[in-house]
Amino acid sequence: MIRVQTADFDPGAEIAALHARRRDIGAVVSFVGLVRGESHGEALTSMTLEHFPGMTERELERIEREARTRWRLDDVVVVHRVGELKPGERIVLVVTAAAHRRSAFEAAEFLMDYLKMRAPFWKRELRASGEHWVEPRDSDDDAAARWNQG
Amino acid sequence: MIRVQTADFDPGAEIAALHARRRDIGAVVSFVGLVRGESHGEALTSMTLEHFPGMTERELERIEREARTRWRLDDVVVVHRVGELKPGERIVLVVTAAAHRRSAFEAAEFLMDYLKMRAPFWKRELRASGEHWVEPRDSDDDAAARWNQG
Amino acid sequence: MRLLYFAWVRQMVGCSEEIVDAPREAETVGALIAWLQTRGGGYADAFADLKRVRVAVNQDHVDFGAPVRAGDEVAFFPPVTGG
Amino acid sequence: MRLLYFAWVRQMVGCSEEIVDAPREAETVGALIAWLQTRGGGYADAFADLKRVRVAVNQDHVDFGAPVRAGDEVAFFPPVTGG
Repeated sequence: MIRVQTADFDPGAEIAALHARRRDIGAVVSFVGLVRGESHGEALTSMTLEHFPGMTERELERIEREARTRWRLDDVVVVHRVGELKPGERIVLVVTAAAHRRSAFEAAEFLMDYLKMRAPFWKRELRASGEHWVEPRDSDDDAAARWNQG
Repeated sequence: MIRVQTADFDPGAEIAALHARRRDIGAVVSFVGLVRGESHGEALTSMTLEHFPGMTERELERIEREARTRWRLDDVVVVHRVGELKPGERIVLVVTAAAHRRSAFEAAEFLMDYLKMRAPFWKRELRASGEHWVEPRDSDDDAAARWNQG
Repeated sequence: MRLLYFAWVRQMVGCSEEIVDAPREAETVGALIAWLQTRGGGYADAFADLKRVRVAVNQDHVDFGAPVRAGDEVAFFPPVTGG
Repeated sequence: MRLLYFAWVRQMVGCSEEIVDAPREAETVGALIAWLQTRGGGYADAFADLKRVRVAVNQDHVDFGAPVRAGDEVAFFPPVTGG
């Protein structure tokens, strides 16, 4: 299940909803991404997330489908916020549920790596020196690439 | 921070507490382990967790220290329950917080792998056929061993 | 053909969405970009360094060799930075 | 010397904790186990398959070659299965 929204989300509620009334799930892994208060050595005032409505949801659904093909997952939740966020605020949530922990861990990491590489979001930072579009980190492409090796 | 307790825990509250009032954390990864309703093809009535009071806390603290040596972590929480648990109940929680996601993911997986190999807990299952002590899975030793390679 | 622009590509071009009649020769993403560059101003700036530009046709990531046709929706944007 | 037993080792031995005066020769975990085996009954059962037994001395995991001394706390248990 994927959602793109301006509102905040509740990681505990999402985790609990995933395994409520189920008895087949042994492992739930979650990732929460947060806005850090500093960037390029400057204090961050705010971060604004722009996205491509429609394509974003399609890409996230594709990534979820790909994860479900690679691992046997009981459930997947991806929530990504857009709009203006302050330091300390939540940006993204990924939750994976599986019978065993290895699948849940790997799938959560895969979802984040692919989301960072493929989902059409763009971050703009407001710092003391002005507005700056966030540049992608090479390590994000590397992170996604490793899932296609051996 | 490590805790061994009979009471349930609240993953959302633990995650939120870790990054509340902080602006340096970019990634929080959590793992929740749950009691599954089936074991060896039989319905599970309950699972009882026995532990070695004192040594359990010491081992968990050692494992946390080891994780903090290997990765730059902003915070770590490990909560493990003991006593009788029903299918669907939470058993264990690991939460890691770091500036970047790779460290948080790896450290959480490491903590679970080592906890499973070293922390003195023992599971006893009550199933239709009677009481059974859970046998360790070889894959758990393998999982821990991989952290000492290359 | 409907063109969409996001992030700094949008800011440089100065608009987020437009309908264009691309010339017949603009049969690939690369040829379409070459034509947009000839429009000068913000377009020339936005497409000055093509290593920094990504493209989606009808909401699928594609490379510059991908075909484009009348009626397609073509989106131009920087490398994504979500998560 | 204080001996602790956990899980099925405890059930087989029939007690969770005891103070013993081990003989002088029981200078290692292995020698201590050999002495416990001579006590028969539940001890012989619990220590019948040593591949299935783990040991901690003063709350540190150790192998069977580790030394034990009067005053030590020695715990016997199956491979752990937490998490």
